[in-house]
Amino acid sequence: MNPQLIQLIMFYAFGAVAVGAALAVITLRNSVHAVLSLVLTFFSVACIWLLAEAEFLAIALIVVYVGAVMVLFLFVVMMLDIKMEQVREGFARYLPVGIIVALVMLAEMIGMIGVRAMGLHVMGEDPAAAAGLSNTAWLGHALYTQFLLPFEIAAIILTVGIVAAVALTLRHRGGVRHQSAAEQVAVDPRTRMRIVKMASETMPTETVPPVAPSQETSP
Amino acid sequence: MDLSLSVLITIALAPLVGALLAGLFGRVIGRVGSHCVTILGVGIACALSIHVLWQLVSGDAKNFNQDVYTWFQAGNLHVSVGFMVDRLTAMMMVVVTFVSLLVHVYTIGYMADDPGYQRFFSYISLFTFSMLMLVMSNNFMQLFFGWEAVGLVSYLLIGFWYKKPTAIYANLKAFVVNRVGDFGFLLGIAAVLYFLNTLDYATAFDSAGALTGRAITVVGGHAWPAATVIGVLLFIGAMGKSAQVPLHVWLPDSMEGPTPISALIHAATMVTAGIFMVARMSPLFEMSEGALSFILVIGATTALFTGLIGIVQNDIKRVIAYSTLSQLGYMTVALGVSAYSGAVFHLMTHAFFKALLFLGAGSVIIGMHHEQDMRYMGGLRKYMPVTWITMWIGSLALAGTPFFAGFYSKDAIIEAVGESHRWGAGYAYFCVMAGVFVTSLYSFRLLYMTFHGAERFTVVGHHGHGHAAHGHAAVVGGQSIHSDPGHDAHGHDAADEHKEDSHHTPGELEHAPSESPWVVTVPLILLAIPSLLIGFFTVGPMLYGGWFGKAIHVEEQNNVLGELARDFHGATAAALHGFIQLPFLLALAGFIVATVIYLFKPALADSIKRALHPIWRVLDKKYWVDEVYFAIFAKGGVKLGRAFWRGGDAAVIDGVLIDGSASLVERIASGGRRLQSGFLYHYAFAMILGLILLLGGYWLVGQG
Amino acid sequence: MITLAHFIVLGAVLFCIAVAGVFINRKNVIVLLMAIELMLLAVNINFVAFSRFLGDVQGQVFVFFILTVAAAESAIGLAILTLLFRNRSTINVAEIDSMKG
Amino acid sequence: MSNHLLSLLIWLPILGAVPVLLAGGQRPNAARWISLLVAVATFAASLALVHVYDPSTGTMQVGENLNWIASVGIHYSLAVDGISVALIALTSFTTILVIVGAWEVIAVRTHQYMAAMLVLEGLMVGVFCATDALLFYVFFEAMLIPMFIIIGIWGGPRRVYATLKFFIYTFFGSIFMLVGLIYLYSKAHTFDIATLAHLPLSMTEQSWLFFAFLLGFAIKVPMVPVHTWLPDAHVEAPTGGSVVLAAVMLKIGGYGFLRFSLPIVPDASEHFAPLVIVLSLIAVVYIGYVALAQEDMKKLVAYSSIAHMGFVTLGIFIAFMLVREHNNVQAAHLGMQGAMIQMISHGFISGAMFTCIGVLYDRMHTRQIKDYGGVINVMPWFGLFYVLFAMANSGLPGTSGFVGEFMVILAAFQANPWIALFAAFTLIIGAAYTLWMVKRVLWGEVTNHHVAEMKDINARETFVLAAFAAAVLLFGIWPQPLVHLMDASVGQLVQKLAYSKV
Repeated sequence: MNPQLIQLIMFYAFGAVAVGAALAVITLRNSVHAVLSLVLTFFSVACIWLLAEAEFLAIALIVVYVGAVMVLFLFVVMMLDIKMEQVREGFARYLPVGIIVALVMLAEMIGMIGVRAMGLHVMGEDPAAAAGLSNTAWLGHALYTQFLLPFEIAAIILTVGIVAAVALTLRHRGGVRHQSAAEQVAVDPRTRMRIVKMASETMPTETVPPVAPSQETSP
Repeated sequence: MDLSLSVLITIALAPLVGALLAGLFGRVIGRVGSHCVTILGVGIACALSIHVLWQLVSGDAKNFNQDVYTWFQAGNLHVSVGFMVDRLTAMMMVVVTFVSLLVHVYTIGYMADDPGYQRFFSYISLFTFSMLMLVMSNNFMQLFFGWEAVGLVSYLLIGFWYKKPTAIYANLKAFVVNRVGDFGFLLGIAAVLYFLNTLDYATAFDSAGALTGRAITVVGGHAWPAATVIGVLLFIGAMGKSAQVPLHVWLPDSMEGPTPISALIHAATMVTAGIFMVARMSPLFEMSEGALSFILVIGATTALFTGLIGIVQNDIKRVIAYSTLSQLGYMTVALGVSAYSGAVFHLMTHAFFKALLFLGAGSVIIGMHHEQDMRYMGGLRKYMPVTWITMWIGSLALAGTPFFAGFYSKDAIIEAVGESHRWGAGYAYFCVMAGVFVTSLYSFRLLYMTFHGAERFTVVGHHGHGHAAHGHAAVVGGQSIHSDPGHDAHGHDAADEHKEDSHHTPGELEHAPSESPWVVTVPLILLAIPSLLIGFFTVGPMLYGGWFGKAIHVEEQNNVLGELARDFHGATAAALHGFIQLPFLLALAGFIVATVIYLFKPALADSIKRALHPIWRVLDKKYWVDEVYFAIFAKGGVKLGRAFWRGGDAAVIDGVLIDGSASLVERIASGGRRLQSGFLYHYAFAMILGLILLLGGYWLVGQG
Repeated sequence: MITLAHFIVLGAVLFCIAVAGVFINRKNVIVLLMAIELMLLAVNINFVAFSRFLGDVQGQVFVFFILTVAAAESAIGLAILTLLFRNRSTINVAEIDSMKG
Repeated sequence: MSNHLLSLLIWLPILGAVPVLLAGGQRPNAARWISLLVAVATFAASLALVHVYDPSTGTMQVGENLNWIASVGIHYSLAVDGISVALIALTSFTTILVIVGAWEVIAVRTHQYMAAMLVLEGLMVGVFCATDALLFYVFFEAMLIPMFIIIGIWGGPRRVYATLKFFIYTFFGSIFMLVGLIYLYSKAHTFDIATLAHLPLSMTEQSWLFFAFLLGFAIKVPMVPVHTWLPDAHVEAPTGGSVVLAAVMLKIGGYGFLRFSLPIVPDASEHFAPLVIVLSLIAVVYIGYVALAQEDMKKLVAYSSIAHMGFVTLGIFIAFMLVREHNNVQAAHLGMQGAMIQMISHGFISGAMFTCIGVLYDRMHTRQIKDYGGVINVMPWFGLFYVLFAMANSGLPGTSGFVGEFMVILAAFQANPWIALFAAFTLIIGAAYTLWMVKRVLWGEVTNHHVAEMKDINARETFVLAAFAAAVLLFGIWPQPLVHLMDASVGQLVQKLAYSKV
C-alpha cells in the first residue's frame, strides 16, 4: 500500500480518537473517566506527532503529560471528595450555547485558515533528516545553542512551580511537635534566660494587699 | 494778567478739602466747625470763580487751557487731568459755586436738627468739587470723572436719610438710571477717540471737521455718519444726567433727598451738566443734523409731557421737580436748534429761580414741620411772608413774565425754535408753546395751594384728628389718597399710607407755621435778586452778543440766534414786545385758569378731575413709565439673572457638564464594577466572546 | 497524503471542543483545567505542524517550552485547587467569588 | 544681591514658613509675628524689585538662570518685565493684608494657616517670574496645594465639595497645558519661553496648542463657561483664602495668556480671538445678570470677579483683532494696557470686597444678604469703606476700577462698536448688582438685634481696609505710575502680536 495513504489513514484514525476522547473529557460525569479520556487524547495526539516525525516531542508529551501531569490530576480528583451533582449543575443549560459557540468558532477558524490553500501544502521531507540529524538531535542543537537562556529559564520556572505547589499545599497542623532547624539556629541567649533583679526582702508591713488574703482564704 | 493754574486748582480743591475735613473729622471739629470749613472752602471757590469770570469778561485774561498732571500715557495716547477755562466755563463755575454757597448757608438752618449734619456738609462740598471738575475739565476723561462723581454724590445725598426705604430705593434708581446714560456717554467718548484720535477738547474740536464724510457701519451694511454716532451717544449721557425722556424717571424720586440738595443738585447744577456738556461739545454736535434733530425731539417731548405731570402732583417738591424736568426739556430743545447760548442762558437763569423755588419750598417744609403735601397747606402767606414773596418772584420768573429772568431765556428759546428749519422743529415748537401754558398752570397752582386760600391744617398741641381739614384736603387736592403698588416711590404723595414717611397725622401740626430763620431767608432773598434781574442785564451780551466767543461754535446755516439778534433792540424793548406775544398770552391763560380753579373755586378742581378722569389717571401714573421700567428692567433683570443662575450656571454648567461628567464617570465605573463579577466563568466567557469577535473581524476583513 | 490543513483543522477542532468544555462545565474547576490543557495541546499541534512543514526548528522548541510551562501551571493550579477544597470544601467556581468587588 | 532678588522673593516666604510652622500651635502669637515679619520683608524686597527694574525698555530683566534638570533641558530661570513686577508687588502687598486680616480671626492652627499663606505667596511670585515653561508649570500647579489646604481646613461647611471642585477643575485644565508644553518640547527641545516664542508652528499645531493653553488659563481666570468652581470656592474659603484667590490667583490665568498664548501661538490666537471675545462679553453680560440674582454676598462678589476678569481677556484678545485686522497698534496697546491695569486694580478691589465681607462674617457668621440690613447705623466707618469699594467695583472714575475698563472699552470700540457696547453694559449691570447689595446690607433701618449688636471695625481691620482704599484711590486718581511701569512691556507684547509664525 501507498505509505502516504497509510499515513493518512493513521492520521484520521488517531485524529478521530483524539477528538472523541476530547469530547469525552468535557462531557463525562465522572472526573476520573474524564482524566482518563484526556490521557487518551494526549496519547492519540502524540501518535499524530509521530506521524509528523516529531518523535522527541511525542515522547515528551507522553512522559510529561501522561506520566506526570495526568497522574497528578488523577491523584487530585481521587483525593478530593467532589460532589458531582453540584458541579454538574447547569450542564444541560449551557450545552446548546457551548455547542453553538464552538461551532461558530470552528467555522471562523477554518474560514480564516483557508483550508484549501493549505490543503495544497503537502508534507515534504523531514527537515531533521535533511540536516542529517535525528529529530532529537536537531531539537537539542537548537535548544542548547540558540535557546539556551530560555531553556534555563524554563528550568527555573519548573523549579518555582514545584516549590510553589509544595508551599501552597503544605499544611501546618496544630498540636504536632516537630523540629524547627531555623529557629534552633537563630536562638538568642537573651530570649532564653532573663535575669531579674529583685529588691531584698523587707519586713512585712501591716497593710497587706487585699488580693493576697482572699486568695488564701477562698479555697 | 493771565489766569493762573494755582488759582484754578485752589477753586477746585478748596471744596474738596472742606469736604474731607468735615467728613473724616466731623466728630472732632463739631457741627460749627464742619459748616465753617465747608462754607469757607466753597466761599473761596466762589470768590475766586467770580474773579476769574471778571478777568475773562473784562478782557484781562485769555482763555486758559493747560494740563495739570498726566493721568496716564499708554503708548501714544496721552490722557491728563487739566483745566480749560473760557467764558462758558467761568459762567458755570460762578453759577455752581454761588448756588452752592447759598445752599451751604441755607443748610445750617434746614438741617439744624439732623444727626448727620457734618456728613451733609461734607457731601455738598464734595459735590461742589465734583461739579467744578466736570465744568473745568479740558478733556473727555476728566469730564467723565466729574460726570460720574456728581452721580456718586447725588447717590449719597438722595440716600442721605438712609433709614427711609423710599430714599434708598430712589438713590439706587437714580444711580442706575444715570449709569444707563453714562453707558452711552462712555461709548460716545470711545467714538470720539476712534474718529478723532484724541480725548483732549481743544484738539478734538479743532479736528472736528475731519468727521465729515466718515461713517461707521453699525447694523448690517447701514453706515451711520460719524458725527451722528458721536452726537447721539454723547447725548445719551446728557439724557441720563439731565433727566430727559425716557431716562427722566430718577429725578422726581430724587426728591427723597433733603431739600437743599434738590435745589443744588437736582435743579441748579448737576442736572444741567448734560446741557453744559452739549454746549461745550457744540463743535462736534454742529457736524450732525441727525443728532441735533434727535436732541430736539427728545427735549420737546420732555418739555411738554413732564410738565403735564406737574399739574397733578401734590407733593410741593415733586411739582418743582417736574417743573425742572420740563425746563431741562426747554434747554435741550434750545440745544437741538443750535441755540447753545440760549440753552446755557436758560441754564443760568433757571439755576437761580429754580434754586429759589426749591429753597422756598424747603422753607415751607421747615415751617410746616416737614410736611410736604400741599393738600395740607394753604394760607401760609400770613405766617411766612418772605418765603411767600420770594416764591412769587421765582414762579413769575419760571412762568416767563416779561422783565423777569425766565422771560428772556425762555422767550429766546421759543423764538429760536420758531426760526429753525430742522427736522422736528415743528413738533418742538408746538411742545414748547403748549409747555408755556402748562408751566404757568402748575406754577400758580403751587402758589395758591401753598400760600393762599383756606388753611387746611390744624394746630394741635396733642395728638388728635383733624377731620375737617382732612375732608377739605380731599376736595381741594383734586384727588383722593391713592395707594401705590410695587416699589414705586411716590413717597410723600402717599404720605398718609407710609407710616415711616410721616411722623404725625397729616394736616396736624404741633406748632403754628412760622417764618424760617435768617440763614434760610437770606439765601432766598439773594437768589430772588438774580431771578428778577439777571436776565435783563445779561440777555444782550450773552444771547445775542457772541459773549461766549469761540467756546460755542455754531455753523452759519444753523445760527438761529443770529437771525433773532437782528430783531433785538435791547432788553426793555424785548420785554415790552413780549406782552403782546403768544407765549405771554398762553402764560396768562395758565395764570387765569389756575387762579379760577385753585383760588376762587376749589371745588371745580375735583369736578374737572372727575370729568377728565382717564387723562388725570394717565398723568397721575406718570404714563406708567415707572411701572413698566420696574417690571421690565428691575424685576425682569433679577428674574433673568435668577434664570441664568439656576438654569445656566447651576443646571447646565454645574449640573450637566461638571457634576454630570463626574456622575457619568461614576456610573460607567459602577457599571464596569458589575462587569467584574469575580466569577471565573464570566471572565472565560468574555475572553472567548472576544476571541470570536476578533476572529470574526479578521475573517470579514480577509473576505473583504 | 497528509497536508498542513489536516493538522490545522485537527488543532482547531480540539480547541473548539476545549472552548465548549469551558462553557458547559463552568462550575467544575478540574474540567476547566483539563479544557485548558486541551487548548494548549491544540496549539501545540499547530506548532508542530508548522515546524514540520516549514522546516523550522523554532516551532518545536516552542512546543517544548509550552509543555514545560503547562506542566508547571497545572501543578500550581492543582495545588491551588487542593488548598481551595481544603478551605471551602468545594470546587464550585460559582462559590469562589471572594475577589468580587 | 540684586541678581538673586527674584529667588529671594520666591524663597524668602517659602522658607519663612518653616519657623512659622516651628512656632507651633501652642504659640500662635509667635507664628503671627514671624509671618508678618516675613511678609513685610518680602514686600520690601518687591519694592526693591520695583526700584531695580528699569521700566523704560520693557524687556525681561533681573534674570537668573540655573540648570535644574539638565537631561531634559529644564532650567531654573527667572526674569521679570513690567507686568510681572506689578503683579509681584500686588502679591506681596496682598499677603501682608491677608496676614494682618487673619490675625485673630484664624484661631485654630494659626501657625499652619500663616505658613500656608506664605508658601502660597512664594509660589505665586514664582509663577510671575518663571521664564522656563516647565518651571512655570511647576509653580502653577504647586500653588494649588496651599490653596487646597487653606480652603479645605479653614473653610466653610461645604469645603470638601468646594476644594474638590476647585482642585479638579483647575487641574483638568492644566493637564492639557502640560500636554501642550510637552509637544512644544518635542519640537524645540527646550522649555525656554523666549525660544518657544520663535518656534515656527503650523496653523494646525497652533490651534491645538491654543486650545490646550486656553483650557489651562481660561479655567484659572475663570472664563465662562468654566467659571463655576469660583463661586463655590469663594463661598467656602476663609476670608484670607478668598482675598488671595480673587486678588492674585485669578490673575495668573490672564498672565498665562500673555506669556504663552500670545507669543507662542499668535496666529491661532488671532484666529480664535472672536471666540474668546464672545466668551468675555458673555462673562460681562451673562455673569452680570447672574450676580444680580445672588443672595450670598461672597457669591455675588465672586460672580462680579468673573465679570471683571472678562475685561482682562477681552483686552488681551481685542488686541489681536486690532493689530491683525485693523492694523491699529495704538488701540491694541491701549486695550492690552487696560487689561493689565484691570488685573492689578481688580486685585485691590476684589481683595477689599472680600475683606469687607469677612469683617461682616466675623460678626454675624452669615453671608446671606437677607440677614443684614441697616449696618451703616452701627458701623459707620465700615460703611464708608464698603461704599467706596462698592463704587470701585462698579467702576466709578477716581477709583482704580474705572481705569482698566475705560481703556478696554475705548480700545474695543475701535475694533467693533458692538463689542464696546456689550462691554460697556457693565456700567449698568455692575452698578445694579453692587449697589443693590449695598442697599440691602448697609442702608435702611437696623433689621434685627444681631445687626444692632455689631461693633464697628477695630484698628486692625481699619488698617487693612485703609490700605486697600489707599491703593484703590491712588491708582484711580493717578494711574500713571502703574501704567508707566508696564507700558514698555505692553508695547513689546503688542509688537509680538504682529509677528506671524505661519
